[in-house]
Parts: sequence; C-alpha cells; structure tokens
Amino acid sequence: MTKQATGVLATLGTLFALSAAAFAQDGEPIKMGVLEDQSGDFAVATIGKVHGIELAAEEINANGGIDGRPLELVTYDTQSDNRRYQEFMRRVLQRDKVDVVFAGFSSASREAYRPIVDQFDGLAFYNNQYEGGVCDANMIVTGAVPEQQFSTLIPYMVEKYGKNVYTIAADYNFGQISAEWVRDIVKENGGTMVGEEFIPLGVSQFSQTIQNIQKAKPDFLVTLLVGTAQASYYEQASSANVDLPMASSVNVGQGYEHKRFQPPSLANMYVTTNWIEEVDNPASKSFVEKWHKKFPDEPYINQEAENSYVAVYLYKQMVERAGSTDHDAIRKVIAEGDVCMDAPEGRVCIDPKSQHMSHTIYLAKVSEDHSISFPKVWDDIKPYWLGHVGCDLTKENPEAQYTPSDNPKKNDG
Amino acid sequence: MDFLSGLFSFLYQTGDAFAFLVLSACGLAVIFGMMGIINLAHGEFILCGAYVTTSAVRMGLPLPIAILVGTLVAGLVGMLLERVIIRHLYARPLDSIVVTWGISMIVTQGTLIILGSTMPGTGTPFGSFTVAGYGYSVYRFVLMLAAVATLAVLWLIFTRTRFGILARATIQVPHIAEALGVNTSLIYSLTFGLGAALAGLCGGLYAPTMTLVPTMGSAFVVEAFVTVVVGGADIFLGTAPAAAILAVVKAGLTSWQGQLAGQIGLLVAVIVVIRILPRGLTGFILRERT
Amino acid sequence: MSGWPRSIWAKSMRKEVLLETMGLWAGYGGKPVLQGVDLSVRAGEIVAVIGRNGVGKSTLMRSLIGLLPPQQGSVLFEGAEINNLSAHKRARLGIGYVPQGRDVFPRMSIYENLLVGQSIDGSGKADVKERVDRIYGYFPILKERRDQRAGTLSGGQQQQLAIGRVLMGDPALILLDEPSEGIQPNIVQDIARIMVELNRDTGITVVFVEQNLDMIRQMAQRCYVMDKGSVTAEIGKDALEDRDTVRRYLAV
Amino acid sequence: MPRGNKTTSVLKLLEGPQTLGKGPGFWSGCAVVLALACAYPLFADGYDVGNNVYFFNWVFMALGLSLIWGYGGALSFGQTAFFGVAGYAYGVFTINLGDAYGLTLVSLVAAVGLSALFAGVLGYFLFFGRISGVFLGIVTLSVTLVLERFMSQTAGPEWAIGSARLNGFNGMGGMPSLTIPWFGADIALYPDVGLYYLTLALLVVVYLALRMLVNSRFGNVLVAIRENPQRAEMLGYDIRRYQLVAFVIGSALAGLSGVLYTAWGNYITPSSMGMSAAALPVVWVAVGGRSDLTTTLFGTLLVLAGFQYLTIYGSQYALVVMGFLLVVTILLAPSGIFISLGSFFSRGLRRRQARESI
Amino acid sequence: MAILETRKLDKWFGGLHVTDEVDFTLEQGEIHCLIGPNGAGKSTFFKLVLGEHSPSGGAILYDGKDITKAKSFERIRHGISVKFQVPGIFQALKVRQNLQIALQHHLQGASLNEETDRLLEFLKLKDAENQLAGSLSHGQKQWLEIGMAVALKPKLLLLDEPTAGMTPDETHATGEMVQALNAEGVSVLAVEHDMAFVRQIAQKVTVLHFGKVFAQGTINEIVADERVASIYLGEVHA
Repeated sequence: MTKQATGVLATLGTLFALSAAAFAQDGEPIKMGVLEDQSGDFAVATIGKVHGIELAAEEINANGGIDGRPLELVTYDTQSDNRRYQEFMRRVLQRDKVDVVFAGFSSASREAYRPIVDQFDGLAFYNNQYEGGVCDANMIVTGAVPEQQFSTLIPYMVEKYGKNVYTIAADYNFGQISAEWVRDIVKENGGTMVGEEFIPLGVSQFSQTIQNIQKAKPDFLVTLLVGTAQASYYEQASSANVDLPMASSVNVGQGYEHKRFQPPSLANMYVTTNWIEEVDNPASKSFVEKWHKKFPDEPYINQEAENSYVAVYLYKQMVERAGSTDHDAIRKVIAEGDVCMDAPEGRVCIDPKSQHMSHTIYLAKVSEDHSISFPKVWDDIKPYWLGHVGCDLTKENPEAQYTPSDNPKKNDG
Repeated sequence: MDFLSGLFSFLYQTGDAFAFLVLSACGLAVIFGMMGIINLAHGEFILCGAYVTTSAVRMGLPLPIAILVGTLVAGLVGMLLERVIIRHLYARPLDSIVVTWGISMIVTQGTLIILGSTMPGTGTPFGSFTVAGYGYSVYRFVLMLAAVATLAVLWLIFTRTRFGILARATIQVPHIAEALGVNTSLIYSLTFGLGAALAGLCGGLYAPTMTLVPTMGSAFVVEAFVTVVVGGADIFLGTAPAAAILAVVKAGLTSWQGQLAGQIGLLVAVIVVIRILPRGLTGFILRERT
Repeated sequence: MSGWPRSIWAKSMRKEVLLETMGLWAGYGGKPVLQGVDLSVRAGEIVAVIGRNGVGKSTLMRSLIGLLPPQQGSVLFEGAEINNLSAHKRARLGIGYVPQGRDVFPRMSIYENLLVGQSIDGSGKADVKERVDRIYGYFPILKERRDQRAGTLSGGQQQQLAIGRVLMGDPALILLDEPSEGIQPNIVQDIARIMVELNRDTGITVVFVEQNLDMIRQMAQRCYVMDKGSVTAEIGKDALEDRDTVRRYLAV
Repeated sequence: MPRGNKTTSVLKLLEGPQTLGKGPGFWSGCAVVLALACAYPLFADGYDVGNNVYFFNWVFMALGLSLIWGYGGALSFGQTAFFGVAGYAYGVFTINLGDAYGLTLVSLVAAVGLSALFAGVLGYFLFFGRISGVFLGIVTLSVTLVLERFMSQTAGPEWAIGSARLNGFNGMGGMPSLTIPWFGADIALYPDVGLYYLTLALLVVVYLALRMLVNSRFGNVLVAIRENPQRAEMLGYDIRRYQLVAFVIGSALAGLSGVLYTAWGNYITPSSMGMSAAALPVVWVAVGGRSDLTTTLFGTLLVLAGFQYLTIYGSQYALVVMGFLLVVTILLAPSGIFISLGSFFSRGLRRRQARESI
Repeated sequence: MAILETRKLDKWFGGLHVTDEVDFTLEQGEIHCLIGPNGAGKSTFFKLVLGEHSPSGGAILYDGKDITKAKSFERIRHGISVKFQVPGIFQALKVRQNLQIALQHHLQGASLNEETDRLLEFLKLKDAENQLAGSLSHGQKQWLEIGMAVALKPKLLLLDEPTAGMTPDETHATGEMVQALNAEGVSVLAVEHDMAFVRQIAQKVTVLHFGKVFAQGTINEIVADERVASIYLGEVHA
C-alpha cells in the first residue's frame, strides 16, 4: 500500500525534490542527518541552524572533507511537529544509515526522538540552549544550559540593580527548571523572590501579569518566556510603561527580538548568551562575514546557528581523532576530555561526564534603541550541574533527563 | 482609595479580556452562526489582517487607516475564497471544516515561504497612564473601545442596513428570501467576507501588541472557539454575553490564582455549558424557538 | 392611484399576456408532479388555480417563481422565456411570491420583513417610506405592531405581512399560495377585499391557489382547474356561483 | 494495493454502494493483500517495517472516526482527546507497574478502557444534550484543545501520578514498549518485525470486527440514524444511546491508537491533541471516504504515506502542496477519492458500453 | 376500550393556537380518519401524539397509560407506529435493509428473512428489494414506509396522508393494505384528504377545524353534514 502510494506521488514529489549535495571526492562520504524545523512555529529560530550546518559542511568539503571523506547532509524538514521527528529520526538511522544526526529545537522534539536514538544506538547532536539535565551517552549537547547562563547573569543583576527579583516564566519544563535555577541563585546571592509567575504556553495577553509585577515592585525582572505568543509580553509591558531592568536566558540570543520588535520594548534587557551576531571580536566578525556571503538574506545569525556550525567542526575533530565514525571510538575520544576548539565565541570544550559543552558567556545589554553592548564576558563557563547531580557518562549511561527534583542526591541506576 | 484602584484594575483586566474574546470570536461567530460553517482558517484571516496592517504602517499610513486597510483586505480575501471554494460546500458543512483547514495550511506555510519567518513589529502607540502607582497601556483602552464599537457596528449592520436585514432574512428562510428577489449567493459571499474582515480587524488591532509570525493566528483560535461554544450561534445573544461572562471568569481567576487558573476556568466553563446549555447561551435565550 | 413606479396601467389596458406556461413539467427528485401545465394570464387579471390536494397546485407556484427547476416546457414572463433564471432574478422581473404557510421571517420585526420584500424591485430606487405607509394603509394591523417579531403574530396577521412584504417590491404579478389556509374567515374576507382593491387601483396581476370558495368567488375573474399535474378545465366567474360545479372540482 | 482489489471494489460499487466489498472476489483480494502484508517484512528493510507499524497505529483512530462520523453521521473533531488520554494513561500505568509479566498488555487494556470511559462521560453530555451537526464538531474540538492546553502546563514536579511525571509540554517519556511474557525473558516489541505482526494482527481483527459490527443490527440502526434520525427514532430506537455507543467504540479505537503510538515511540506529548493533530483524523477519513471502513483504511494509509513523502521530498513546499491537495480532493471527490474515482471510471465504462451498443 | 385518548390537548406556536383543547378518542380496533381543511391542525395533532411536539397543555393517553411526557421512541415501543406524509425512508439503503431495520426489533436470523420476504410480498416490493430506497417511485416509497411502520407490529398505526401523490390504483391498493392490517387487529388513525380513500377505509371520521373538533361520525354522516361541506368551501364562519 505504502509502496504504491509512494509511487503515485513520486512524480509530484520530484517537482520539489531537494537534491542532496554530491561531492566528487575520494572515500565513502560521511553522512550527517539534519532534522530541523524549517516550517511551523519554530522556523523563526531554526532555519539559521540548517544554514550553519550547511556552511560548515561546505567549508569542510572544500578543504578535503573529514579524513578525506566528504560530508554528506541528509536534511528533512520536521515542520515543528514532534511526530515528524519520530518518523525522520527512524528514517535517517535505519534507511539513510547516517553516521550522526543534528536534530531538534524544542525540548519536546528532543524527547520525542531521543528514545529512537537510544534504541538504535545512534549519535545525536542537540545544538540548542535548553533547560539542561539530559544525561545520555548517545547525545551531545552544544547549547548553553541554565547553570552557565544563570550563575553569571543573576549575581550580576543582583549586584547592579538590587535584591528583589520577580520571575515570569513559560509554564513548562524549560520555564519551570530555569525558574528554579534563578530562585536558587538569587537566594545564594542574598536576594529575595518577590514574585514568580508561570505563563501557559500560547498565552499572548499579559495585562494581569503586568499589574502583578508592578504590585510586587521588584528591582529587576527575569523573563523566561518562550514562543512567539509569549514574546508579546515585551510590547505590552513597554506600552504599560513597566520600565524595569530585565534579565533573560532566551531572548535576543535565540529569537533576536531586539531586531524584530519596535524599540524600546526590549530596552534595559540583559541576556546571557554564548554568542550573537553582534559579538565584537575578529573570529566572530569573519564568521559573520563568511555567513552573509553564503546566505545574504539571513535576517539574523543567532546563538543556535553558531552552535550548529561549531558542532560540525567538533564532530570532524572527534572522527579524525577516533579514526572512524564508530560511536564507541568517538565516546572514547570525548572521554579524553580535550575535545576543544576555537569557535567564533571563543574556546569551547566538550565535558566528558555530561557530553555538554563549555562556553564563553556574553552579557548582552539591549539599549533604548535596541543596539547591543556587552558589559561583561565570562570565559570558559562549564556545564557543571549534571556532574554534580551524579551523571558520569564515562561510567554509566542512564539515558535520562535529570530535573532539579533529583538534586540533593541521585545515584540510582 | 485602595478599593477604588483595585476595582479599576479589575475592570481594566476584565475589559481587556472581554476585548480579546470579542474581537477574536466575532468573525468566527458570524461565519458559524450565519452560515453554519466552522472556519478553521479563522486564524489565518487574523494573520492576514495583522500583516497587511503592519505593512501599511511601514509604508507610512497612520495606524487607524492601516487597520482599516487590513480589515478590508482580509474581507476581500474572504469573499474571494467564498466565491472560489467555500460556496461549493454549503451542502456539506462538515467537509468545509477539512477544506478550511487545508486553506489554513496553505496560508500559514505560504506566508513563511514568501514573507519569511517573521515580520518586524510597529510598536504600540499612545503610551501609558498611571493609576494608584500602576502603569496601564492606553492602547488597551483603544482595544476595549474597539470591541464595544465592533459590537455596536455589527448591531447596526444587522438591524439598520439593507445588507443586514437581507442577511438575516436569508439565514432564517433562505428559499423565501431568494423568491423575494434577494441574491442569496451574494449575501453568503458578503457574510463570509464580513466574518473574514472581522478576523482581519482583530489581527490589525492586535498587530502592534504582538509578535508577527505566520502562526500567530493560533494565539487567538482557542479563545475564539471557546467563546463561540459557550455563546452558541448568535453574535449578540451568544458571543457578546459569553465573552462578558468568560472575561469575568478569566480575569477573576487570573488575578486570584494566576494565569493557569484562568485557563482552567475556560475549560470548566466549556464543560459546564455543554452540560447545562447544550446549544450555548443563544439556545438558552431563544429556547422558545422551534 | 398613482405613485407605483411600474407602468402597470399601460400594460393592463392593452391586455397583454403577462405570464404563460407551455407544457410545463416539474417535480421533486425525478418524480414529475406537474405533467404538462398550460396556462396563460393577461396583465391585470386575477386568476385562481383550484383543485384537490396533491394535484400539484403549490408545485406550480414554486416552479413559476423558480424555486423548482422545470424538467420540460417553458415559463414565459412578459413574453420572454425565464426557464433558466434563478428565483431572485425572476422576482426582480416583478414577480411577488407569497408561499403557502406564509414563511415570514420569524425572528425579524414586521418592519424588517417588509424591507426584505423591497428586493423584488430591482431598480433600487424605491421610496421606502412611501411604500411602507401605503402598505400600512392597506393593513393597519402591521403598522400597529411594526416592531413586533413576526413569529409571534397570528396566522392572519402573518398572511397580511406576507402580502405586504411582496407589495414592498411593487411587483407586476403576485403569486398567492393558499392565502386562506388556517386563517379566520373574517380576515380571509379582508384579504380578498384588499387584493381586489389593489388590482383595481394598480392593475396588479394576481394568480392564486385556493380551496376556500368564498375567497375564490370574491377575488377570481376566472379559474383554472388542476387535476393530476395538469390543467383540466377553465371556468369563468359565473360557473363559480354554481355550487354543484364547484363541489365537483373541490372538497369532499 | 494489487489492482485486483480495486477493480472488485469498483464492481461492488456497481452493485450498490452501501457496503463495499462482497463475494469471493473481494475476499480473495483481501487474502492477497493480507498475504502480501505478511510477506512484506521479508522484502522490506527495517525502516519500512517500522514506518508501516507507525502508519498502522493511526488507522485504528481513523476506523473509529469512520464508525462515528461515516456510519453514525456525528462528526467528532476531538478524537485526539481520547488518543491523548489513552497514551498518557499507558505511560502512567506502565511506568508505575513496570513491564514484567505482560503488565504492559494489562496497561494497554486499562488505558483503552479509560479513554472509553472518558468518551462515555463526554458522549453522554453531547448526545443526551442533543448536540448534533456542526456544533458537535466545534464542541469536541474545543474539548481537545483545552485538554492540550491543560496537559502542556503539567511540567512541574507536582504533576505526577505515582512515579510518572506528566512532564508538561515536553511530553512524557520513558514508558516501556509493549512486551509479551515469554519463558525465560519477556519479548519487548520494538518497532520491528514483531511489533509489525502484532499491529497487523490487531488491525485485521479490528477491521473484521468493525465490518461485523456495521453489518449487524447495531450497524443497521446506526446507518439509519445517519440517514434519517427522525425516522430511526420513529422506529422505536433510542438514537442517543446508539450514537453514544458508536462514539464510545470509536473513541476507544482512538485510545488504542494512542497506546500503540505511545508504546511505538516510548513518548506522548500534549501536541498530539492540538489543532493540527485533531484535524488529521478528519482529513484521513474524509479523503479516503468516510462512509466505508475499507476506503477509510486505505485512504488513511494513502494520506499518511503521501504526506510523509511530500515532507521528505517537498521541502518547505510540502505543507502548501498538502493543503492544496486536500482542498482539491474534497471539492472534486465529495465521497472520498476511492468512491469518487470508482464512480468516475464506472461512469466512463458505462458511457463506453452505451456507445458501443449503439 | 379506547386505545388512544387526548384530553384538552393544546398547542400554541408563538401567536398561533394550532391545537385548541382537543378531546379525541380512538377505540381499539377502529380505523379512524382525521380530516379537515388545510391548516386545521391535523399535522400538529399528529406530531403531538407522536411526541415530536410537546403540548402546551392537556394529556395524551395510550392504552390507558399517560404518555404525555414520554419520548418519541418510547411511544413507539409501547406499540404506536407512524407513516409520515413525506416518505421518511432511508434513501441510501436498500429496500430490504429499510424493512429489516424495522423488523429487527423483534426478529432475527431466518425468521427475520422470512418476515422480510413476507412483507416485501405484501407491499408489492419483492422485485425492488435490492434497489436503493431513494430510487423507488413515489407510491412505492409510501408503501415502503407503511411497511416499516407495520414491521414494528404496532397496536396503533398512525398514517399522515398515506396516499399523497399516489395514482388512484395505488391509492386503492393502499386502502386494501390498511384494511388487511386492521383485520389483524391494528387500530388505525389516518390523516387524509383523499375522500375516496377515506370512504374506502374509515369506520369513523373526525373533522378538525381551526384546531378544534368540528364534527365526528361515520363517513356517511360526515358527507351528509352540510356544515362540514361548508367549512371545506370556506363558508362557515366559526
């Protein structure tokens, strides 16, 4: 049935067939699956990730590939639909037999495909900033995690603006867990939470929230809002003249709201990000230049785009050092603890215990006119929390996602 | 004084929620109530209104004119769709659900392909004012006024204009209206166009306050559907009072227990209503109808 | 009387044929109810169509106004074939249809019901106020209850409204389907009297389906008798006075 | 699909469109299809097998909707609510009970039962409240949308049943696959040949059972209600009860889909109840031809495979093309593509015969 | 003994008083015709008896039990059965299926098929059994619906203009069917215009006029009643 249906539609499909790049080089190509949302809700933030991977692959292939083997991309549009991740993760692993997969924007999509990666013992890169906690030997995470972003951001804000903090966060895993980090770090720094509010996903109307914030009179506000609907908060708060300093780990770096929104709705917003287009150093600048040469219409290069670009080079290094694409060999290389490179953001390394990445963390400040400045930069901030909570992938592989409720002592499995 | 400012704040929140519900739902209610069609492309008409409005502002038109342009364009697109597609489905209202969903897919993805993943916003006009230490957005009052004005204008359209009277006649006894010289197929086009225009108006009004992305329509759809379910088919006897009741429930619960409670309140409202008033408020008010 | 924009007078003076059917077949779902109806009505006439239940009188009315497409044969209005015109286009040529059971718009006021009828006048230049006043003149009860919902009226009032509604469009021809059905006799008499007055004042042509002999006698200038889907006889005003003839064609 | 079956469908169509497929021709066609389906894993690679299991998972929901909508005439737009409830229930049960001793199968039954119970309660309100037609669609859609929203908000640690975290928008994971107790060690059914045969067997059983149901006394009444509810009532049938029963059975099948899907991917998320998820079953059933189980079955597989194919090869145009195909299909093939194609060809055939006979 | 009795049965639609305190009795085993000019309230009375409308006042008794509040399907199960004016058959189903849906209430398996065949024979529809009901001629549809009503083995059969649109031959055959059923003990209440048909079957006739019982008697008494003739001709000013 499927076969026949497929046949019927084949003619139609070829009209739109995406030609996979073929490289006339020596050696069996190394296949890299790319599952990213090029349509649907998340496309705003993720089309750049695909471009980052394409840019890196092109550069690598132009320089002789990985160990003489060209890199071949197998790209599918996951349409911001978790089910497509499930379908295509199976497809790239079973049908296309890729050596590695770069996949996923939302945590939901990652959790949708992770069981499949584990089942087929594949290797997946998740190049996204997220709530943290994934302890799975088949996953490598290059995005920033809360301890990297909040251990830097919150103390700075408390010192600069005061001890009374109000958090509004998206009411789901990312928001809840991030809010918990904020709560803990505020306490450690002698501050108090004067309010905490969780906003259901998809909510776009914030009048009541704005009033609650004004009532609580915080010194600054932590916004952990997610999705395009919730982003409407800034415009609404600005028009109600809330006028509070804001701190965030998601905005600017991911959804480049400072470019999309009318100033001054994001004024006085502080964001910790591991890279954004405005970062002002030579490596970063030449990276941006290269990018715009290949993708002149790119509206903005966000941190996930850079993470994806960097991840391709990290993978190259791992394969070259391991001498093969074999996952066990690659994990052995990671376990050596010195998989590092000089990325546009600065030096980054893969932590062998958690297979997460260390970052240079930039504090981006949005001004009245939405221009960006960087009042502070932290070098080499490590993803320490998973190790702290007992994850050590060099020893065991629980294939789980830890949450702060696992915090005090978690040592089963 | 404290009581007064509390009261003001509650009224403001309620009015804000009311405006959102009314403006989201009235286009859907017109098309559902008058034509019996569930328009799953409702969110995309909102999208159309928002994008056209924003583009018009960027081209230098003043916001009110731009919103008007957005409303008109959405209405015209609606009429066009009705002429080309929807009219073939009047005998099959259930199939029209599938078709409007298909249209919604085409529009959302088409917007992404043609206009990109996002459109820069224009900023909210009019600034803010302060009552008892709390800042309020002036534009929110504009929205509340717009909601009330929309209801008033709809009331005038349906009771005072020739189109409105013919539309109501067509809905009540279509073949007799036809036999009295009413071009009922034109009336259906215009009614669908009106529903689309109302969605466009909603999009235009909220465009300055929201992030503009191809999927933005979905932010309105759940509330719109819930309001129509609670209200039933008639816009004045159903949608408006339903929006008022839901606004009080939502604003009350939200200020008392937070956004989550407000959302759960909507769920409970739906369940209660289908249990007590299976045909919505409209059915309750028009119970004597056979 | 003056004031009705259509030049009905001129037509009725010349006694042109206003409405004609030739071998008309029509029915529901393939089943022909009308099986070759021939009739001809001159401008200014009042013609009754009589016959027992189920012989196709209402079907005839519905196919004349265009709610039922013809299967065969043709319908001519003012000499032109109107077979393929939809109902609203036929109405705009000046045909007013008052259906069996009235079918007023129940959730609209009397005044609003009247406004709908204005669509029959395709010219769009009607002086609404003048027409409404004229109709209120004929049917004072409508004026009294102008803001009441039509669904709450009694049968007789609804019938007056239904007739007033088509008069709003200044039709050249009125099709009345069983105007006396379920209505108190004194109101039936009123309606018949008003129709005759209207015909006299404006020259309006009336074709009506009826079983109520009083009403037929009061209004009709001649009658077509239908049986089993076609016109079987034509009788004049005199024959209507003969009780036995009528009994043969109608009732029990 | 072998050609034989299609032609026999067309032949049966000429006999009368009520129940498609009759006589030895049809059943031997069925046997061939079944044999091919059984032999399929011998020729296909692991991906195709697993992918087909995935397609099969959804067919149960489509067949259930065909029963409710196609046969019973009541459009439920909220079948994914039962899908989701059962999927989550399977997760909660198995995470708490574990997968030993065939407890996953117990969980499967319990989860499907729970969705049936939910359908019973909701359906009672709907049908005994005399909600029908388009309004039924809008109410069921609202229920599933609100349920999706609610489940998306259960991220916090307080939202746990036993040791199962509902886990909000990110979805619930970590539940075991289905297992069959066996000597020595249980057999875990990953999306592979084993699960393929299990799902196929379930599909055959459900398909045949539904055929029996709709051809039974119950089915007769159900179709009668669709055709003319007033007449059915005047034959002494309590139509509300029949509609409710059809709704519960159809929704339990949606629940079965939910359990199988959850076990297939070890994952369930609130977005499987959202607007686009909720629209999909309606699309499958409408495209295939809702008033027949067989056309629904093949229509569902066709749409699933076609949409997936478009997504693979259509890049960003896939959704546009899908939407376009949907609109065109519904406009041109009101009774579903199979029946419309069938009557198109048979009309052509008849016309040719007529011409030849002249 | 009365099988059906209404007491002061009343129904208003908005401003219309369509059924005006009707007291009506139908004896066991009787064929009773309800006649009256259009708009006399016959159909409404019928729907009140069926439970499609709920009365504004008064009571309906069936076989001595008060069924005023019973749902339609419950009344059917008590032994009332109906044939509508516009044929209410299942157009998209086969003729045989139509009958079986009705028959399966009390029969199954072989006896169901036997009874279906017998009924098809009785209805002169044997040749059309595998046709779609929607493709039958108008008269055949009427018979099929009578067949469905009969299939329920009713004690009381309600017929709303059973011969509307039938040829005289069909009308006569229908009359014979009704009489055959009556001979088996079924009570019949028919609303009918066709006086030939009424004459053929009626044992008793009730004339409704403006929602009220206007006259009652045998068919000969009614035909002889000048007042009845007059209301038909619109001459009586009630």
